[in-house]
Amino acid sequence: MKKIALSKLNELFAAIAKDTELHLPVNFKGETVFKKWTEGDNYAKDSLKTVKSPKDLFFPQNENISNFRKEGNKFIIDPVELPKSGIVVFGVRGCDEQSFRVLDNVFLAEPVDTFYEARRKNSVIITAACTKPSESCFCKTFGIDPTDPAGDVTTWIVDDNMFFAVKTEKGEAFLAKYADIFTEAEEDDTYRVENVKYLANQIFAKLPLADLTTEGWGGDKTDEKFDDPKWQDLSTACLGCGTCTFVCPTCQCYDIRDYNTGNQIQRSRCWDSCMYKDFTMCAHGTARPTQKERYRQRFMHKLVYYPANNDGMFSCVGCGRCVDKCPVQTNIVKVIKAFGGDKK
Amino acid sequence: MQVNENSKEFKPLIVAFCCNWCSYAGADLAGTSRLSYPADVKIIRVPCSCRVNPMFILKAFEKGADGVIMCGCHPGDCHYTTGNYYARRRMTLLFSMLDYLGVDKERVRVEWVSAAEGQRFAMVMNDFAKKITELGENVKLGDIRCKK
Amino acid sequence: MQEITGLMVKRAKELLEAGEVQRVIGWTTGDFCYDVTPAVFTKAEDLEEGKFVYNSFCGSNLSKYLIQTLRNDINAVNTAKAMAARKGENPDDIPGPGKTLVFLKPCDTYSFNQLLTEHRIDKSLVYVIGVACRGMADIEKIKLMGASGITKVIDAGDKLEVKTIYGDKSFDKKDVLLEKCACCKGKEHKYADEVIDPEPLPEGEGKGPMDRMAGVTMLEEMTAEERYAFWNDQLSRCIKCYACRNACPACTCMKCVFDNPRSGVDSKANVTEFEEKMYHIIRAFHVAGRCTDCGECSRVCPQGIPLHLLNRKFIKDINEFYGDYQAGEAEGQRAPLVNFDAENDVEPSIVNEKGGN
Amino acid sequence: MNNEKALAEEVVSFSGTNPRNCMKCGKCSATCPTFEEMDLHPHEFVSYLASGRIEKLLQSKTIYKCLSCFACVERCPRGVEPSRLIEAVRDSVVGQKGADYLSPDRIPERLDPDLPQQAITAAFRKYKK
Amino acid sequence: MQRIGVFVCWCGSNIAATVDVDRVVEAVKTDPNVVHAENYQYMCSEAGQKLIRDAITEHQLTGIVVCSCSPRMHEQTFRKTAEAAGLNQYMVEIANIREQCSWIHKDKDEGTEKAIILARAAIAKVCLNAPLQPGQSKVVKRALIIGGGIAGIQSAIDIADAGYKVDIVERTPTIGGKMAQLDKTFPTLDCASCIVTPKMVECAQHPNITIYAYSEVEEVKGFVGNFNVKIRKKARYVDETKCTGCAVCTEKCPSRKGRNEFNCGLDTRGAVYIPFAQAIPNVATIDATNCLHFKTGKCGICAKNCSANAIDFEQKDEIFEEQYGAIVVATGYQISDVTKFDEYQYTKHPDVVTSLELERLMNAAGPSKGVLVKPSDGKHPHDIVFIQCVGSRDISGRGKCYCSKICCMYTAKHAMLIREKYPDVNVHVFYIDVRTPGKNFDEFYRRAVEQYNVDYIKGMVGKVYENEKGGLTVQAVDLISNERVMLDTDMVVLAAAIEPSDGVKHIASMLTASIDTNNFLTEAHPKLRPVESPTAGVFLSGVCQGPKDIPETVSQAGAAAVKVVGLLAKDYLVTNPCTAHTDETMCNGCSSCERVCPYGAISYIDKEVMDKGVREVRRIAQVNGALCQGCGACTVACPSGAMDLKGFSNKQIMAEVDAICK
Repeated sequence: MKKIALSKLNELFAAIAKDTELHLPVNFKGETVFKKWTEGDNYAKDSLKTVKSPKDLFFPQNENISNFRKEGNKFIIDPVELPKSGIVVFGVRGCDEQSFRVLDNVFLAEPVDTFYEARRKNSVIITAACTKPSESCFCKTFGIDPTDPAGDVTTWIVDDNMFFAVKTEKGEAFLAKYADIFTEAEEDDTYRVENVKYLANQIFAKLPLADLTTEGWGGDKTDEKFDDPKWQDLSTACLGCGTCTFVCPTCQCYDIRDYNTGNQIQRSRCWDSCMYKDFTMCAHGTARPTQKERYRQRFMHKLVYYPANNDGMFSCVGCGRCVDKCPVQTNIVKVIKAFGGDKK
Repeated sequence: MQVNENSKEFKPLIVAFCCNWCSYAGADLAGTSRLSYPADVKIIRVPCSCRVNPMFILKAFEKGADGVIMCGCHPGDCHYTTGNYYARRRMTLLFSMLDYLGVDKERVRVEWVSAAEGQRFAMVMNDFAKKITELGENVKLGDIRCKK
Repeated sequence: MQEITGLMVKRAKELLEAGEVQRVIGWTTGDFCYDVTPAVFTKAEDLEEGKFVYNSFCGSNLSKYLIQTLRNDINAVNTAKAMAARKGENPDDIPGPGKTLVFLKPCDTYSFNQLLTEHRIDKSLVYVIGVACRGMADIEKIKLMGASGITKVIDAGDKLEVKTIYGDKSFDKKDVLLEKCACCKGKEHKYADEVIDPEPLPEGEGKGPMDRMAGVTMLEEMTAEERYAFWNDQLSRCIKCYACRNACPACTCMKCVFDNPRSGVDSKANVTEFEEKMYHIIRAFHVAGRCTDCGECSRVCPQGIPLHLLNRKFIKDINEFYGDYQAGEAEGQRAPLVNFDAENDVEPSIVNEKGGN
Repeated sequence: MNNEKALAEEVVSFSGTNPRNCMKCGKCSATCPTFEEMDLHPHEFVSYLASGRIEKLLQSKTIYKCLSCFACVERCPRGVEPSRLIEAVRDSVVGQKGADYLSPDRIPERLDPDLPQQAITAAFRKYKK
Repeated sequence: MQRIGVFVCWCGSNIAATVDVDRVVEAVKTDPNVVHAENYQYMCSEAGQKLIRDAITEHQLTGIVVCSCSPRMHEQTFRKTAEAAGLNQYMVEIANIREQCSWIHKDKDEGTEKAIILARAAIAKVCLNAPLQPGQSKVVKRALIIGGGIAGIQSAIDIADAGYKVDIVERTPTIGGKMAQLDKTFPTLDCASCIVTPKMVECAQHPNITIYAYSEVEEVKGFVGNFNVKIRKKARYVDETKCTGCAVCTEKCPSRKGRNEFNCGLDTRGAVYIPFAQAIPNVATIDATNCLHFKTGKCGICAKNCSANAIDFEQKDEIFEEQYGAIVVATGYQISDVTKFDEYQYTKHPDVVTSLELERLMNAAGPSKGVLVKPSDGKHPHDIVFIQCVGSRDISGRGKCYCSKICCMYTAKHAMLIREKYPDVNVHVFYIDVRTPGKNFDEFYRRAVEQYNVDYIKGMVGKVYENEKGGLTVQAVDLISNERVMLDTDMVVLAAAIEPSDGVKHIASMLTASIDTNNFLTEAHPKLRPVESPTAGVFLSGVCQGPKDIPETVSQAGAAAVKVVGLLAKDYLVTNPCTAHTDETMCNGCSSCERVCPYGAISYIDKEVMDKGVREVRRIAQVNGALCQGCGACTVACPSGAMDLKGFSNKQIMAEVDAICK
């Protein structure tokens, strides 16, 4: 384990930013967001959840994927260059870290999404352990240990120091590159980190959603859940606003749009939301004519369809952003509970 | 926006929406009277000023217009009796909103030009083109993808 | 609050049991007291289980729910009739949808009237109970003021007692009001079949402590450059989730122009600064003169953009240019943008003449 | 603009009414109870002020003869309100120092035992600053 | 993909001198939709048109753009050309490169550039044009006249003479209107009754005219060529078919409290009455509010005395429906309320009368049998004062802001008649201006002054009051001599302002015809369409449109009749296909469009709609193509964009914007 004084963090950031783009949570215009680090930015170490998840670092909300134009009666395609490979993402919480793996399963499976791959390959994820969760956190339900998150490197803050533990080869190589900025942690430092983990776990046990389980959910539940009348009641309040999908770290649906600039057509993809009326609209109409079907789609995808295709892995990571941001407070927790996913 | 290659001077792009019954006819009269105004002004014919949707105006700015002017019959003279009254309210509110967003308020204008006011049409267009030329290229209200 | 909730439940049960109404639109509880969700109750026993709540977090405007609920009910009846006809039965034997009971706060009744004016709901299918409201709390504000890990919120008169896993906190309710409640238009119901208000305020009292137009005036007094910077800052945060539109009781189009690829302005994500503005200008314009200033747009914005400042600008302009107008004040009003005054309307050039920048 | 015109305009704006609305029907004078006492009549006041002439009005006795009974204001079909114009001219005269029409020591000789208190107060408002 | 042909006109040197037509042709050829482009000296010439026709056939063009003079000039020409070649005439767009390009620019490069852009915009638009078919709607060959005064009578006779059926709906028991109440007419001084009653008889006897007197229009639905009107025939309690007009009942009626409207209330009449001897229809009417039978259930003297058995106390209002192709509004005027002018003592002193009352006092059939007497004591007056502009030209809120136009002339007439008949009577006229434009009008007025010694005094009267002798004193100022005038007189006559009849507001809203702030009906165009209302198929006749004298009213009535005949002469109306239309799946039914439509062309229906797999009944806007004039106000009022305008669709205009801003 390595350590660094918190006061020297900016030195580390400067060193990293010299080589690679570095993204980390900072307070920007009154909210905490993942932002590209520039001189003067300070790591928002106490913040728990950014408003938007860091998924747009690899899967941006809007991305130009191809251009084409007409010249006389000829049709010319101007390909778009792939994005630059590799960034460092610092201060990722355990839930968001898991979300990258959820997205990897989708975008890196055949056929590989080259834009996502280009961004994701060579990127280093440095996670941050949670010590002060909020009432809407329920990552433990999905088997995440927020006090010791995965990632290439994991960090803890104890008093005035930050501790770094390597989790992967990529992480090893990364730390080695900046070895001269770190000092080696001492033995009692390890105990102090363990103590922080212990205390944090005690708080996690007290959370209102600590007892939430995924019992009754999984890849084989389609037939059982699909026609359940509860969906109608659950979806009544839903406005179909799509906020949940936009703040969700794992929602990965996108739409392709063309824009006529006058000289060429820019084809781009942008996030879409299954909560929208026009989601997957086809010539014949839509397969999900009312909000009930759309609502069901989102949660069945997270808790049934995704696990069915990904060895039982759920595509919810329990970050609680949708719980916080839903304007009418209808969310995945209420869905899980409605179907009995509460130990209490 | 078009840049004249030879002179490199700024040539604004101005879209004018003219109602068919008064202002378009006024523009025709300006032509018949050989009253010149800058070629930067391009006229789009609409049946009535009340046909001009605020979206058209924003669309013009999006695609690179530097100024948009809407012309209609004088209030009280509308061919459809009341069309320009509605247009007047719509445009007042739209312009006020653009100003509120900090966009140059001089880039949009409404003028009432009758079919007999060819001279006034030319004068208005000259004046508007001069104003837009002074303001220069529209940067605050255009889509970056449409810039050349 | 407890008293009024009891009265509401009692009345709803009476009406349900008497068959006067077939369903009740109200609010239900969640996990943390503050996560109140609009819900439809069809059985009196559901109301009994304590599922029905009315507390300081019932900010959502239930008027909007009427549109879809009523339509679903009518559709169900029509489908049943069609089925009956196919089976050779008399479709007229199928009972009608019956009435829906809805609880509306004073500000919600403005939206209700506006929806009636625009024929979006059928008055004969609704039974409106106006419920007293003394301002709703904003959970975002409470969280910003340092409450994290909230487990329970207790409504204690002017105070909110917040219990968290990190200790308890107490807030003055007036400090954590929703923006729309801080600028409350008044506690009078503009439409109601009956009103439940155990302790009515004297007439005219209960308006919010803040000036509704203060924010707009402040912006108007800035220079154009400052305003431009302000809105660029704010609107650049927009993620185009359309929550503002979907929550708005004035945005009830069957198909929004921004969802319609044939409208020429549709888009799903902001690629450029212009697209951010385009959406918000057009949306504000489409609801201009119809917006009751219910504040839902700002309340639901996940990015906290002060969208009400756009709508209020139009309200302020309309009041200044065409005389005071409050959308939803009464049913059947003629909105300012579908109206005119041939003699007295200002010319658009007033925008240039107005002082300042 | 010459001084007279400027003063006339100022007085008009002070009066809050617009003499240009006049259509010269003369109803103000026709209705005036003190018409015979006046050297210049209400309709002339309107006409003079509409054309920017005020010198003669400043010299006129009319300003002290007008009772401010508002009959002309009431009856004018064009909303010109001549008595307001007279009042404005009067104000501009009594506003100047030394231009008092009536001095306090001349009051007693004119006092009538039945004269209401209010009339004396009104007279002072009208004839002296 | 469209196949567009572009035709660039030189217009001799008008265009070609400033626009390089060859370059324009080359430039537009690069547009993928353009399959053919050429230029020619005069496109509008027969040879030029042939060029276009041939190209349409040869290249199977789906649309054409003509770059030439203003569309206001030759759009119709080129539409016909396209039609002749089998192309829908609405697949034509004009790029105005003459009036709006070559004629205003001097630099050839600049002109050419602009011409290319204008051409591209037109191409972008025409690509989105859709073939349109003008609609047809049937014309019902029957006209409705609302109001049976001289305006309505004249319009009815003119239309009926042209061979069309006409119905007159008059709310009072007889037609004839105000003119029947007049004594003489200016400037000829011929007897009003002598000229109007033959017209009334002509109406009654005309095979094409049906008179519904004592009836009112209840409801108007439909549109030009096809109005559906509900008419309420009010109960007269007298069977019109039986009543012979013998007037025995009117004499026997014991109730004498009815206000005699025909004599302006100067005397009373029985509860059963015939307004005047020459009334058409000449049948009695029972006024239920004064009738003893309706009050007490007894009496019935009229019924006992009626030899024709025409009295029917059980009669009820009757509502029937009729269809019309055109409607003429001729609702006329009424005397405005002068009670607000308390300075003239109208309500206090019986010898202060309005001019219309004086008219009755001087009429041989009037209450005093034509002998001029003071209403107060029936004695002969020796001095009469006329006050002009009472309530006219008044912006104080008590009167009307406009000039009533007829008062100057009828006052001169009254003054002259009085002076002629009673030379001992002094007549004074207090005036502000004397307005006498019109044939022989000023001569007439001068005659009153010069030959008849009528005393015209400039200056409005300040007040009128009762003097100690019981007579009237008029206080005024002679503005010419600048002196007070105090005049003792026996009678005062007020020239009260006239105003549109009070029912006109209701009628206008039924017809969706607009009215101005004074309740006069608005004409479609103040200069060019003065007898048409903005609502198609509704025409205006008489004072309901603005103050008028009789000759003017009669000529306007004739003009309205001609417009009606022109409309009824058609079997079908061709409707402009460039109208608004709704996309049913997007319409919210919110009524915004309806509110801005100046023609009342939009209505709503509940309709089953299939939208994205959901079948539901919705409130949908429907545009009546016959009424819609294509202004497009609704398209912007519609927030969802469900309402669009054919020929100027959202997409077309945006395509033009795109092309121009390219």
